[in-house]
Order: sequence, then structure tokens, then C-alpha cells
Amino acid sequence: MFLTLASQPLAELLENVVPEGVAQSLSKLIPEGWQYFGAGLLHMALLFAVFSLCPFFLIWLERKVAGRIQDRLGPTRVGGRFGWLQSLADGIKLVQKEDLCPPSADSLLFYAAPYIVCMSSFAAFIFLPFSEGWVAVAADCGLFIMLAVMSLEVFGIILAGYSSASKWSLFGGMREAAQMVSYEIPMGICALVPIVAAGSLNLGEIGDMQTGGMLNWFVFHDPFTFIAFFVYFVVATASCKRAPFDLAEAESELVGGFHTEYSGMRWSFFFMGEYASMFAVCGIAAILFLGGWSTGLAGVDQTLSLMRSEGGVGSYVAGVIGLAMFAAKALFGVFVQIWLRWSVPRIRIDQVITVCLKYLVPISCFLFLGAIVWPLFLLLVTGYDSDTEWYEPVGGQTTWNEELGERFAKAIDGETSATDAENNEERSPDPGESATGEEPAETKTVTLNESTEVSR
Amino acid sequence: MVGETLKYLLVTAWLLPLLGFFVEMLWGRKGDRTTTKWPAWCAVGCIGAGFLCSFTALMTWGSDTGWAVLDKPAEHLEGHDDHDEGEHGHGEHGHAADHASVADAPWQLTSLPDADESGDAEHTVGQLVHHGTLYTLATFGGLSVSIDYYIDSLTLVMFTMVTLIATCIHLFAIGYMSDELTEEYVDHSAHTADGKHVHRQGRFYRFFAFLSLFCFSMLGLVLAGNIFQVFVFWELVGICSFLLIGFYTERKTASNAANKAFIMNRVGDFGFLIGLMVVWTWFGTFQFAELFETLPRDATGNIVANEFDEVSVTAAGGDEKQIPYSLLVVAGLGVFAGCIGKSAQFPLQTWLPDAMEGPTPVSALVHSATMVAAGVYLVGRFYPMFVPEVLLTIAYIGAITLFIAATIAVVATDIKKVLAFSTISQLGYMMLGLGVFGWAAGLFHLITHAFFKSLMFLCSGSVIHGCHHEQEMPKMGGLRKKMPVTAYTMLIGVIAISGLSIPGVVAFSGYHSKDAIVASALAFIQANPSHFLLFLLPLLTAGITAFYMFRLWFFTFAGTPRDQHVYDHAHESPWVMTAPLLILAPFAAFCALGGESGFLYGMLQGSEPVHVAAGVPAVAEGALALPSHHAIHGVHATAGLWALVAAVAGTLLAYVLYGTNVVNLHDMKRQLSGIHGFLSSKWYFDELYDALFMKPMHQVAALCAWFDRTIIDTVVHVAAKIVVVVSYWDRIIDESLVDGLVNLVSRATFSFGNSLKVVQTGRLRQYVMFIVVGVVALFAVLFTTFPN
Amino acid sequence: MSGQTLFFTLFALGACLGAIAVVVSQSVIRMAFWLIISLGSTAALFFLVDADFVGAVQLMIYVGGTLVLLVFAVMLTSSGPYLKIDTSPGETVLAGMVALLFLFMVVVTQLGVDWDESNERIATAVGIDREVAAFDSGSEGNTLRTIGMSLLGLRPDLGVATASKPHTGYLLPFEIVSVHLLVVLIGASYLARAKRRRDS
Amino acid sequence: MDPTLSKYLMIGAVLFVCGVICMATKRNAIGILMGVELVLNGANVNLVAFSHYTTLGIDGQIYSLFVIVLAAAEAAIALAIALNFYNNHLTIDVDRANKLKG
Repeated sequence: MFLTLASQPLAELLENVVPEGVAQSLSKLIPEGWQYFGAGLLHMALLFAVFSLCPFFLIWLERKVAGRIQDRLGPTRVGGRFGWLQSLADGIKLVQKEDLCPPSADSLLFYAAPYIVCMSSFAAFIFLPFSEGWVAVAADCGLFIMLAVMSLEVFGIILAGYSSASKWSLFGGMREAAQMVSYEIPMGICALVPIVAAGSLNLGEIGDMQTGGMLNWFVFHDPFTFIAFFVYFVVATASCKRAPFDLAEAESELVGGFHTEYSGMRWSFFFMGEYASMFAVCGIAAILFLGGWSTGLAGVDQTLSLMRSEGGVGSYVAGVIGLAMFAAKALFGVFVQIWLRWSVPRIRIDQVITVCLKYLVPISCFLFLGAIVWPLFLLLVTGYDSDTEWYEPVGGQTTWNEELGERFAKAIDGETSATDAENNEERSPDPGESATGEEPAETKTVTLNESTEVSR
Repeated sequence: MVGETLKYLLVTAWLLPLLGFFVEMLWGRKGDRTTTKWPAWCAVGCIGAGFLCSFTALMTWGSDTGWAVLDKPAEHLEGHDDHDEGEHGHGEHGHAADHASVADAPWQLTSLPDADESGDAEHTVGQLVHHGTLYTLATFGGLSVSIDYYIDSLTLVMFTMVTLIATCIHLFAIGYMSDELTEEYVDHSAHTADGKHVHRQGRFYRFFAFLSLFCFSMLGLVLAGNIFQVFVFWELVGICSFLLIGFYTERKTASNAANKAFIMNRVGDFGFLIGLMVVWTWFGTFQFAELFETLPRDATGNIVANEFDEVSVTAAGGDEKQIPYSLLVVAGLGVFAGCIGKSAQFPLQTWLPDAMEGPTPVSALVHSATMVAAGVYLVGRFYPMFVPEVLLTIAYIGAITLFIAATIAVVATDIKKVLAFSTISQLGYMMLGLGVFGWAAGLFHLITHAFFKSLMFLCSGSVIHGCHHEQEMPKMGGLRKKMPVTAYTMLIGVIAISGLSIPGVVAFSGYHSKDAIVASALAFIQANPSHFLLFLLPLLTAGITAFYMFRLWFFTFAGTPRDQHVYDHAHESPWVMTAPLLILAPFAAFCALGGESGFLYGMLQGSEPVHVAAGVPAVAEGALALPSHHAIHGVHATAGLWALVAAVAGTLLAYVLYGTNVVNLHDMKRQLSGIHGFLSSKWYFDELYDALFMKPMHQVAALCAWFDRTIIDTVVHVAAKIVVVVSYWDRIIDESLVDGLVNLVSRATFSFGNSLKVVQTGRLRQYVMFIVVGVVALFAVLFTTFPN
Repeated sequence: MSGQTLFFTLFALGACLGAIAVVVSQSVIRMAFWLIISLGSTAALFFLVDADFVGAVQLMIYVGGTLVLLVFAVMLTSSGPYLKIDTSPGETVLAGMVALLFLFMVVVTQLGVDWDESNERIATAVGIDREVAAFDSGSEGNTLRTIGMSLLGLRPDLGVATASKPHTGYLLPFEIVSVHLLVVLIGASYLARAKRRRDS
Repeated sequence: MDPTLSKYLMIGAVLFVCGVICMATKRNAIGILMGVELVLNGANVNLVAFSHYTTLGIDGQIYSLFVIVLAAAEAAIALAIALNFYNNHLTIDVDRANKLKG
């Protein structure tokens, strides 16, 4: 996977952006073995920019929203009218602060914990596509890995709470641990609901599936995905310990929760991680349910995909537009979270756990089952067979190549060695592949012969 | 057809008492109340119905056969009346015999020589013998054990007689046993250990139940169609007799008597069984009808035997067999042994007097009229199987018995004992008659004797009842004023048994029957002079009979009371007891009316074996020659005269001695003390048997006991001691060696486990370490052994 | 030397040193920390050998699930702050020696094997055509669908199944494991439910 | 040092040995559990490496998946037992768990 950290070497990656010669010289400069590495470093840099900027913006946003909700102005002065540099000022202040470590604390863990939080939420961004094809790693199981690495974040918090040798911290850490461990279950299941509809874990593919019209968004795919969206949002809010589930840092009960003893930069790392993960979960929600970077307007999407297929600057513009759409959706989710925080009172820890285990888990299980049964229901009622829908691969990102599809077809034919041509037609990739219609048909016939031979 | 009717009638008459028995036994006592009389009436009803059935059967049979049997004696009579016609009669009979022998071979029981001669068809209407099988119990190869019936005139007469007498006796018993009708019966002659009288519940219902059972058995015996069935009912009769003799089971004497009767009968039955075996082995069947047909006789009636004294018979299987003549003798003697036991013949006669311990009705029914007659009946029924030697034995046994019994009866003082001995002697008469080829005569006497002897027993019973169970004649006397009915009915019986008569005017039954027997005997000794005793003894005994019977009557009823106390309390019996007397008396007197030309004799002769009529000439010099009817008739008048004279003499002597007081009996008794003692102790038979059998038996028993106690016990004890010692050592070995071994093993295991215990520290980490080290060691071994 | 080599070295060291740190460190919570490092590096190694899904599962279940549980248990069972139950030095020395022995043995063993040659043998013996079997080496670690199909009993990676050479899917083990997990769920919740302590 | 099969096997061996020693030396039950996890991971590394470097296909990955799942189950049960043990003995030291010692 890390080999394909960037799917093409550095030079090809850059040739859209920088003039020819520079790319060539770069490719000459960098030895063969490090080309991909360089590409990877480039991706890292970009991601880190995003990762550090989005808290910067979100903190400001939160303060403004809070102010408005509380009928105040919020930050106004720093950096001109809206105080939009407030976060920068806070950052500078924090950097200047002394880095404290309680003498009785386990210093190693105490120092390591914030980095774990940061790293986990940063690693999540590696798999998050911001626009069509704009993803550091287009892993086949991208969503899965994302959830996995985000589940690492809890570790940092637990360690922080435990290692800082203060009962507030310990309680905070315990609460956090319990809350996260229990909320991961409904979160995964809810994420599985649109996955069932899509038939893929690859976030890029999922996003591409929803292009072309708002009705392609999975939130409108079937009633279960619709409910699942809201459930997922609640669970996501809880899993990144936002109010009203912010029992880990309950200022009124535990002074600061797990970060009571922290100060300065390490303290800010926690918040960077928190806001980053807020953005990440909301981005997941956007991709899974809200159609990712699709504008929701069929014509616009068509033109965008055309621009992409042409390549060059046009494709670059299309990518930027997609990025904008995606960011808008994700930030709207974050805004709603903030909104919730300042409008809903905090609930007790036992209520938190009760809500999760007694209500959310059963509900999500029900949704999962429903989503599984839905295609069968459709097949029986409307005769619409969703299995025959082999979507058209868009761009070079997909790993769903015809070869693999034929492999499956072969395998299935081998398993059930009584399949006729139409059956094979249905199973094989959609005949309506406009561009490369011919040779897949070619291969198809070949596979057909093979299978019939086998069956003889 | 008629056979069916007869069969059903007789079977009904036979089974009714059984029904009665069950009813009385099961429901005889209402709860615990034994004071109800209805069981008695039930029994009476059963047996009475039986009587009606059998009488009807008799009539049916008679009308079916047109009373053909009754014609024959008529010409005997005329042949008997005037001598000059004897030739004619003789010739006729010879011819008849020839004709019969020619006509009726193979031998039937019955043949009517004159029937064909007179050519009268209605003589031969109807079948004289009906036999068949009621039910087959089992079949063993050739032998089939079945319940058969064999009906001829003898059967019918016996049925009628038995049922009639039984009815009367049942009636009588109702009165006689009335003192059993109580919850608390005090037995004055039975004592408990502390000398008190025995108090028990009354056993009225049980008595009648036993009586009914007895009737059932007796009738079954009579009806039986095969010898084995006869044997079965024979034993049943024996059991009933046992039960009834031992009815007062608390009395030692009664129980002893019962045992004695039973055991002595066993002795006879042993012979009976031997006979049965012989019959089965050689003839392969028990059926009378088949048996009689199998035994071949030539025209003269002799058994056909080849030079090896073997008789060829065709067994039931159909195969020809050569049976040794001696075996025929054995068979006959065997069956006759049974008869000896049952009919109390010498030498097994001693049980009968003791049997008088039973209630008087029992004595009347069982031990005078019917059961004891069963022996005689069987001899008659089995007659064709008897060869001359057996007949001679029967005759001698009868002669000895009748003389001995009569002499004992002379000195007996117990009224029932006297009657008992007279019974024995009369049975002897019957046996004698049968033995000397007076077949009809013997059975004739059986019937008549049954009547008057039961009559006399009942009378004695009524006397005993009237005198409150006083049985000693010396205590009685002059009772005829107190109980006239009893007295005069008794007189009739006495006259009848004594055989008195006014020739040509009136003759009681006893006269006829005894004359017939004596005549047969006379004819027999004329044919075989060497056996003259067979005539002298019965003749002499006729006188003795008259003597002791009249002695009894005078002692009891005539003269002056000897015991005032008894006399004062004496009273006539109630009607239930006198009525039977009045019923039986005429039968006793006149049942043999007409003598040899009478109904009864005719009936009996109707079922006479054919070879009897013509007699059997001696096959060789010195062999037995059996008299024919004609010969008997030839001497009938003289025999009758002699017998009458003897009887009259006896009667007169009795009158002189006991009727008038001319002689002091005590002096006489003192002068004749020797013979009196000898007689009064019954010829010392009991002592003889004690000495012969009991004492040796006791000594053998003592010897066995000693042997058991000294030898066997010591052996057993020694064995036991040895076993103890052995087991002791075995235990030591077991505990030391075996257990030690086992314990050793277990201890080894235990210590091994203990040593292993150290390793099992319960420390997880140690275990892991063990595993690791083990793996390392294993691989080390692996590498060292297989490099590469 | 290339980027792949760099990453491999990095994560290999992370895995091994983390494991060693787990062994040597005395405090349980630190052991947990080092274990995270080690397991995370192992997951990274999985990514390196094109086993994305396995790596993801490793992260999700081990690091996100099991280790959280472990730390949780540490917190529940720590009777004091920074509970230390140190082993006797003798044991440590012994364990160290045994460890070295064991490691030596294993290393020697696996160095003694020529893997390519054995691989050839196995391939010929099992009769796998290489181009089919090696397909996911070229597929850049996207083994998700293949694994999923295999768990459903289909083997697209093995080409066409014939009657002579049928494919062995993993449907039955999959079902068994799922039932087993359910059983474990119930059993664990039964075992761990709060009981009255002995002293109280 | 390019990644090769034997290098992965080395890593697996190291993990395995560390796990074993961890089991053998830690007196803390949870420590022992961690050792178990290490051992299983060593095995997993081997499996995955084989599945990549040999022609055996993805069977190795699937096996490692099963191993991981079962390891999780085993960890759950083991932790439950550990909690029970702690509830009853107020300690987590496995050396004190010798009630069944012979």
C-alpha cells in the first residue's frame, strides 16, 4: 500500500501543475527508488496543511457560533472584522506556555499521549478523499481503515488520563474509554448501512457512485440509509466526545477531564485532534450519505466529469469544485455539531452508555438488517435487480477492473457450472461501458467459452 | 340317540353333586353363620335330582331295549322249578352258549342267546351297551387319557341305587348332624391338652359338602368308561372317605382312623397301579370296551394261549402282541388288590371298623352301601379280564374275609362295630360269589346288601342319636318301646341280612342274594371238589350272620333296659331321620323280589359277561372248571335249603342266648374267655400288623435316625470344620498376599503422584517455562538426530 | 535502499523493539503502551505486504478493541497507582537465557530452509498456476473483495474451479467463528458481571 | 536491507519469543495476556508474509484474520477471568492463584 502512496510517481503527479521541464528535471534529480517516496511526502505535506488548518478555522467558528447562540459577538478584533485570526493568537499563546508534567506522572506516557491522539486523527485523513481522485491512498477498504485509525485516538486519551496521576484525569480517561469502546459498535454498523447499498468500502468509489443528481445520494437510497444517516451523526458526535456527550472533559464535574494536567502545546494537540476528527467523521458522513463531492445537480456533475476526463487544467478546476462541495458538506456537519453543543445540556455518563447500548445499537442493527433485505424486497416487488448494476469506473482511481470482474464471473461459473449466456451477461460488467465497450465484450466471450468448457 | 339321552341324564346326575359341593363349600356359611340348614337341603336337592335323572335313565334304557334282559331269567326259573326239564334247559343252554359263542365273537359283554332263537325282533331293539368319550384330557402316543362313559344295565342299577340311598342318607343326616348347627359345638369325646372339651364352630355345611363331593366321586366311578378314570375317581372316593372319617378331626381316634383307612387303601392302590401299568403296556388302552374285545377266548370261554403260555392280543395301536399268561394273572391280581383295599377284604380289612369313628350317616353311605361296594363293582366291571387263577384267589379271599369278620362280629359290643364287621363279611360274600363265577349273584348281593345295610346303619344311627351317642349295646335294651319305628325297620333289615324266609311264601332280599352266592359256591365245589372250603365257610357264616344280627337286635331293642339312665333319656328320632328308614325298609325287604327271576337280578344279568352264562370247562386235568348257570341252578334248591337251615339255627341260638335269660352270658364269656379274647381282639390282626410292619418300620426308622445323627452329621460337621480352617487360611492369604499386592500398587501410585505433586506448582509462568524448555529440548533432539 | 526499505526497516524495528520493551518494562500500563507500538508497527508491516484488510483488522480489533480492553482491565484491577509486580531477577536471567536459546533455535531453523525451493515444491505439489495465485501481488493490496468472496466460499483468486480441483472456501469456518464470537460475548459478560467481593 | 520472506519470519520469531518470555516472566495476569497477544502476532506476521511471498495466495491472510478474531475472543474471556480473579483475591498476581496446587 505504501508503495502506492501516490498512485503515480512524483513527476507525473506534478506535471499538471508545474511546467514540463521542472517535472522532468525533478524526475532526473530524484533517484528511482525515491520517486514514489517523494510523491508520498508531497501528499503528506498537503494533508498536514489541511489537518492543521481545519482546527484553526473550526475553533474560530465554534467561538463565533457560540457567541451568536449566546447572543454575544464572539471574537471580533484579531485580524480585522471577524477576529478570524483569533485562533492564530491562541496558538501563539499556547506555544509560549510552559510545558508542565506532574512529578508523580508517568512521564513517558504523559508526553506520548497527545501525539497518539494527533497521529490517529491525522492518519484518518490519509484515506479521506477530498474530491474525485484527490486522495492520498485509495485503499480498497478505506472506510474500514479510517474507522480503525480513528479508534486509536481513544488510546491517547486513556493514557493521558491514566498517566497524569490525577483522579480527575483518571475518571475522564475511564469515561472516555467506556464511551468510545461502546460507541464504536453502532458507528461501525451505521457506516455499514450505505456500504451495503454501495457494495464497496472504497470511499472514492462510494463518492463516484453518488454523482449525477441528488437522488443518487445514499441518504435517499432507501429508508434505512435515511435513518442511518441521523443515527450515524449522533454516534459520530458522541465518538468525538462532543457535547452533549463530552463526559470525558466535563468541566463542571472533572476539572478538565483527561487533559486536566496538560498545558501548552500538548493541551492544544488534544484539541487539534478533536477538531480534526470532527471534520473527519463529518467528511465520512458527507461521503457515505451526502454524495461526497457531487454537486447534487445531474447536469453539473456531467460537465464536471467531462472536464475531468479531458484532463489538464480543466480536470484540476473540476477537482477544486468537488473539494469545495465536499468541504461545504463536511463543515455543515461540523456546524451542526457545534450548534448542538451550545444548545443541548450535557447528559449523565450512565445515560450516555444507556443511549448507546440500549437504543443505538439495536436501532443500527435493525437498520443493517433492513438494508440487507432491501434489495431482495426491490427484486420481489419492482423486479429491479441491484446486483446487475456494475457501475462505470470513473477516472483511474477505481481498482474494480474488468479483469477482476471476469475473475469473479469465472469463479462463480466454476462454482455453479451451469450458467448460460444471459446469466453470464448479467454477472459480467455492465455492457453499457461506453468508452471501452469492445474488448471487455471480447474477454466476456472468452470467459463464456471457458466456463462452458468447464461445464462440459 | 338313546345313548345320547342316557349320557346326558347320567352326566347330569353325576355333575349335580359337584355343583352342590362347590356351592356349599363356597357359600355354605353365610358370613360366619354356620347355623343355616340350606346347604343340607341344597345337597339333598342335588342328589335327589340325580336320583330322578338316573331313574329316568333306567326307564329310558328299559323302554329302549324293551326290557329284553328280563326275559331270560324266566326260563331259568322254570328250569329251576322242575328237574326233569333240567336236561332240556341244559341242552338249550349248551346250545345257547354255542350259539352265543359263535354269534358274538369277538366277545361282547352282553349277548342274548334266546333273542335270536325266539327270532323276536323286539328283543334286540335298542343297544344294550352305550359307551363313548366325553372329553379327551390328553394323548400320550398310543394312550389317550379321556373321560369316557360306559353305560349298561349294571351302571344304571348302580346309579339308581347309589342316588336313592344317598338321598335317604342325606335326609337322615340333616337330623343326625343337627347338633352341628351351632356356633359353639362342644365335642365331648375330644379333649384339649388341659383336659377340657374342645369347643369349635359347627361344621354342618362342610359335612354336606363332603357328602356331595363323595356322591360325585362315586357316581363318576360308576360311570367311568375306562380303568384309568376309575382309578382317578377311586382316589377321589378315598379322599372323601378320609375327610368324612376324620370329620371330628379333633378326636385322636378319628384322625388315626382316617389315616389308617387312607394308608391301607394306598397299599391296595399300589397293586392297582401295577395292574394299570400292565394293562397299558400290553393293551395300550384303558377303555373297557376295547379291552374286553382284545382278550381272545375260545368257544368254551377259556383264554386262548399258545404253547409258551402267551396270549396274542391286538393292542390299541393295532399291532399284534404276545402277552405272557402270567402277566394277565398279574394284571388281574393287581386290580383286585385295589379292590381288596377299597372293599376291606382280608388282609386289608382292619381299617373299616375304625372308620366307624365317622358320623353314622357316613358309615351308612360310605362304609356300607357304596364306597366299599366300589371294589366289588370294579371286580364285576373288570370281570372279563380275570383269568381263572385270579378268580380262585378272589373266591378264597372272600371266603376268608367273610368268616373272620363274622366271627369277630359275634363278640363285638359296639353297635356300629357289629354292623361294620357284618359289612366286611357281606363284602366277602360278594367277592366269593364273583370268585366262584356267580357274577350276577355277587352283584345281586351288592345291591341288596347296600339297601339293608344302609337301612340298618341308619337305624343304628337313630338309636345312637336317641341314646345321646351311646354306642355300647350292653348299655341298651328294650328300646323298642321307646323307638318303635327304628326298632321294626331295624328288624326288617336284620331279617333281610340273615336270609330268613318261609320258602314259597315270602323271602326277603338277603335270602335271594345269599342263596345265589351259596348256590354258586356249591356248584363250584362240585366242579372242583378240592376247594370245598369255599362252600363250607359261607354256609357256616350264614348261620353266624343270623346269630350276630339277631344278637344285636335282641341286645338293643328286646329285653329289659340294662342302663336305666340311657333308657330314660332315649327317645324316637325326628321325622327327617325316621322317614328315610321308612323309605329304605321296603327296598331292603323286597328289592330282590322274585329272586333270580326278579327284576333286579334280570337287570344285572343283562350285563353279565357272556362266557359266564355257559361256564368254563376245565382246559386240563386239575385246572379250574367254572360252573355254568345251569349247574348253579341245578344245586340252587339244596344250597338254599342248607343256607336257610344255618340261618334258622343261628337265629334260634341268638334268641336262646339273648332273647331269653336261660343262660348267664358272663359265665359263658368266662368259660370261653380264650376264644372270646381272641375274637374280641379281632384275631389280633392289628397286633399282627404292628409286629409285621410297624415295629420293623420303627426300628428301621430308628436305625436311619441313628445313622443320620451319628454318621451323616459327623461327616457334615467335619466338612464344616475343614471349610472353616481352609477359609481361615484363605483369609490370611487374601489379606496378606492379595490385599498386600493391591495396596502395594496403590501405594506406589500414590507416592509417584506425591513426587509429581512438586512439579504441579500451580504457577502459570512455570508451566509456560516448562513448555518453552520442552520445545527447545525437543528441537535440540530433532536437530542432533536429523541434521538438515 | 528505497522508500519501501525505509518503511520496512522503520516498522520492523518498531515491532521488535516494542515487543522487547513490553517484555522488559515493569509497569503494566507501559507494557500496554509498548504493545500498541508493536502491534501498530505489525499492522504497518501488513500494509507493506499488501494485506490492507488484515492490517486494518489488526488496528481495529487489536489496537482499538483488545488493547483498550486491556488498559481498561488494568485500570479496574490496579489496586494502587502504577501497579508494579516485578519478577525476581533470577527468573529474569533464566528467562533471558531461555529466550536467547529459543530465538537462536527458531532463527537457525528458518534460515536452514530454502523458501523459494520449497515454494516451488509446494506449488507443483498443490498444482497452483502461478499467474493466477500471484494476482493479488500485483493488485496493490486491494484484497478486500477476494477475502470477502473467500469467506463466502468462492475463490476468485484461484481461477476456474473444476471438478478435479475444487476450491476450498472458508464459509464454514466463518460461520463457526461468528457463532463462537456470540458464545464468547455471552460467556464474558457472564463471567465479568459484578459480584460481591469476598471481604465486603 | 530489502524486505524478504526470511526477514519477516525473523520479525515473527522475535515477536513470538518476546511473547513467550512475557508469559513466562510477568506475574501480572494482564501482562501474561499481552504475551499471548504478542505470540499470536508473531504467528500472524508469518502467515501474512507467506501469503505474500509464496504462491499460496490469500489463505494466509484469511488464517491470520481468524487468528485475530479468535485472539480477540480469547482476550475477552481472559480479561473476564482476570476481573473475577481480582474480585475474589484482591490481586492480579498469578502466583497467588495456587488454590488448586497439589
